Amino acid sequence: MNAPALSPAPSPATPRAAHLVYAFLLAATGLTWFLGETGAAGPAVMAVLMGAALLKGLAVAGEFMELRHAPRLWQAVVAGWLFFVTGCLAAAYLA
Amino acid sequence: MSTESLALPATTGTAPPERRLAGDLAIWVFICAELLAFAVFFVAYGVARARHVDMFNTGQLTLDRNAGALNTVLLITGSWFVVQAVARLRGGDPGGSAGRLLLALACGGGFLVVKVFEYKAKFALGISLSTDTFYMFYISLTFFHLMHVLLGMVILALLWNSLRRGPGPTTLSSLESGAAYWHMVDLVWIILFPLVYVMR
Amino acid sequence: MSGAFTKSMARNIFYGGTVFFFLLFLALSFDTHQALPKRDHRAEITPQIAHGKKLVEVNNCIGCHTLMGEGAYFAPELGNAIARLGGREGIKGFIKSRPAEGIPGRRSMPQFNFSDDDLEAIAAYLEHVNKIDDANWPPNIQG
Amino acid sequence: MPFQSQGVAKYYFMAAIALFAGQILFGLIMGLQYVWGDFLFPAIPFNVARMVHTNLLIVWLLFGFMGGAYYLIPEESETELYSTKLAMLLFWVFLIAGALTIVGYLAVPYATLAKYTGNDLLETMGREFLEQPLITKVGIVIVALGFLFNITMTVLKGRKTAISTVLLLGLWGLAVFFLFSFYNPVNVVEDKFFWWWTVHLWVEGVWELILGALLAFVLIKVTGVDREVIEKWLYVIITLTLVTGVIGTGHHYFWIGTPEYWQWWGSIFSALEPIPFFAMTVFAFNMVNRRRREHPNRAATLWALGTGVMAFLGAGVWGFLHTLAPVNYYTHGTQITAAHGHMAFYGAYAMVVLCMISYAMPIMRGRAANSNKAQVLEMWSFWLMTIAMVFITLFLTAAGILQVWLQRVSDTPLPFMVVQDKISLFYWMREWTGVVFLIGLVLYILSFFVKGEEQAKAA
Repeated sequence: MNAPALSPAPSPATPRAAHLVYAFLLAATGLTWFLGETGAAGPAVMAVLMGAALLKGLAVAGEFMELRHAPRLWQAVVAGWLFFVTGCLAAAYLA
Repeated sequence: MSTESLALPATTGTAPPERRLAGDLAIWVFICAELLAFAVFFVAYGVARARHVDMFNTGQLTLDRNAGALNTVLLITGSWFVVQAVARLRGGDPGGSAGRLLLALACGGGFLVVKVFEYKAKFALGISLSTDTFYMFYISLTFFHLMHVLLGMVILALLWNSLRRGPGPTTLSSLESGAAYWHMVDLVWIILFPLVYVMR
Repeated sequence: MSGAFTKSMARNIFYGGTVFFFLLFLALSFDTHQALPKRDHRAEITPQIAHGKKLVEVNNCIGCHTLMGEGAYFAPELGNAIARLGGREGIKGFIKSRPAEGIPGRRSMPQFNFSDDDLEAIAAYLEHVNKIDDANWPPNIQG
Repeated sequence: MPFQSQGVAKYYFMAAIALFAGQILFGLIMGLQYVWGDFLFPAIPFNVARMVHTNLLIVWLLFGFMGGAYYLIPEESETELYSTKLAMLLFWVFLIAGALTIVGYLAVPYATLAKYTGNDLLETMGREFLEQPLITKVGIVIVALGFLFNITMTVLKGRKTAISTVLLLGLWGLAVFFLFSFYNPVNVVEDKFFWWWTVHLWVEGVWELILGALLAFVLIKVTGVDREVIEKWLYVIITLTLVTGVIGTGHHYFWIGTPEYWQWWGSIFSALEPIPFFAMTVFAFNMVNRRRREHPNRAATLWALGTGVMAFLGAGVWGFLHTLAPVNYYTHGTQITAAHGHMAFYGAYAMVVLCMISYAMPIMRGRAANSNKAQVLEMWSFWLMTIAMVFITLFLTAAGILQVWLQRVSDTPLPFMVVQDKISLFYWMREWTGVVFLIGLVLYILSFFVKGEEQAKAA
């Protein structure tokens, strides 16, 4: 599953996972936009928005930035950034 | 999708494939610095918002959410094309790779156009950095991000140019580095859009 | 080549990053330039105020005092001195009354022997500075 | 010393040390005036002593930077200096002009000096650190241009390395941003806005490029670590420096009439400013730990490590302490600023020049390193000066905290002069620590005259 990046043989195809991630990102963006249009507010909506942002970020970092195949330290740095930022924003919202 | 192409004679078949960071380590150091700057900016926004909830909620309602959502779509689509560009170069297709970069550049250009219209509408209302704390953050954050989009586009254009002139031994590493930077710009917007445009 | 780190990449990032942040700084400076007239009351600057500024400079007042917090920390803040000393007359009286030989054992301002016009100009300048919108600094009248 | 023309650096270094001694002397005078108000009044009022103290600092650091460049550039470029004669001519011009300026400060009232040096033609005097008469400022520009011409021509005809490129960028930046000292609009807010383009973009911008280049050069020499590795680090550090430091200028735009968004921009970016200094400390220790040779000059290695640590403490930590706008609202223009200024200048700039001198001076005097006895004395001076500076900073910080409390935070704020009396104990302790610093400096100078047995081992 994670060999192609190392493979010396040609592998012209974009990983299927990247297309799935793209579809997921579009869907999550649609959800965010929809919540904005309905004017929904409150802690639950905030949790959904930040949760969606977190998942989108993890998907971009893991698949697009290829951190899924990177040394775990780097994976942890970017994932940690996402958790830190969304966590702080949620905390500031609830404060 | 399988490991049989790794036709190494001494392979016992049990060694896990080496984990690898795509792109130059130097760009990742820089990406970390940028992420840190944005993190501080975001947290500052959160703190300021907590102190002026009403001002932020009122200001937020005046923003153009459609433009924001459209820009999100443009950025993630651009990222998707960049992923394809990297895959194509790895597959030995520099021409196809360059083509995907052009598509990504077009997405970036679209982002700029949308942003210009959005800013024009706001500036026409006399809104500036000094209007109030919410607009200060709105303009600062989006403008700071916008400049990153611009820088990302300059990087993609340079990469496109080097692909067009024929890839060398370091082209793939450069493309991976540029791609990582471009995705970082995307990553930041993914937080920025719900935070500034939607979350009330 | 896991974890490769090339010097040329580091160099490119240096040049790119520097230009990037300098442009950003210029953009902010430009905006500041647009916003300043509302805060610094430049339209009210008279030749007298300009003369006062020059006197404050050529007598090196910020060699002991701070002006809006910048300068030396040996003597009180000048930005709000007009308010603290009770208006123009207070400022003028204070400057005029400094003993030439100082005060034994204590810090003292030198005697500059200003003319009345000069004293008036200095007071006008300090009054102008006090009106600048500097985000409510200092925190209180003591500077 | 591989190239004959590197020898001009010796003159610059000697002048730098002499002016450094003068700076400390006037520092002690000012320190005494803080507690004994009429000391030397009205012969040398406080403002004059302060001008001499700060201007000597700037001038001796410039001498140090120029000497460092004259030593470093031929060796990096692997060619003789473009013109040794020009370097020596500019040395005397700069030294004499500098000395005359100081004499001018001390001999005549400042307003008289201004009148007779052309301040009426172009008003540039009387602003902090830029007190120099117009003719001195023009002289500085001429010397700087001649120096840059000499150095640039040398680099152009020889090998181009990352270190020499970064050093050149820093030196050119220094000259370019100095030009803002000639711009003094009548509107005081604009005046202050652009004044920082010289002052801040020097010390938290281009000077750090010079600092990085000098430090990298010495580290290559004393550790023997691969140039590739050191130059990569250098690029990363200076990138972080400018990325944080340029917008970090905003931390000076909180309370001088500039728009309030600077409170956010300035706080955010200057909060990140300790990072490059932290990277520099890690860098210095990392390189020394990975060293491939034992250089006989252990004193130079000590200065290099000290620069990293003290720059991080002084510029990084003490800067961060009061850089956030809500904190700075109370600490702006108090002894906290003075505390930060002292340790930052010593840790970042004084120490890197002393490091360069410590490395290059023995070589220019025909040996790889000084005798053990001389080095031991030099290390004593290192510890005395450095520890004294730490305590000066701590005492000033204590004075500053009390000052902020009594004068600005408390419910019944006291007048400035009353507060000054109440915190005089800390000023006394600062003054005594200053004497210790002076002793350290005297030992440092003495270490140049200590002879010893094992001088051998040419470079």
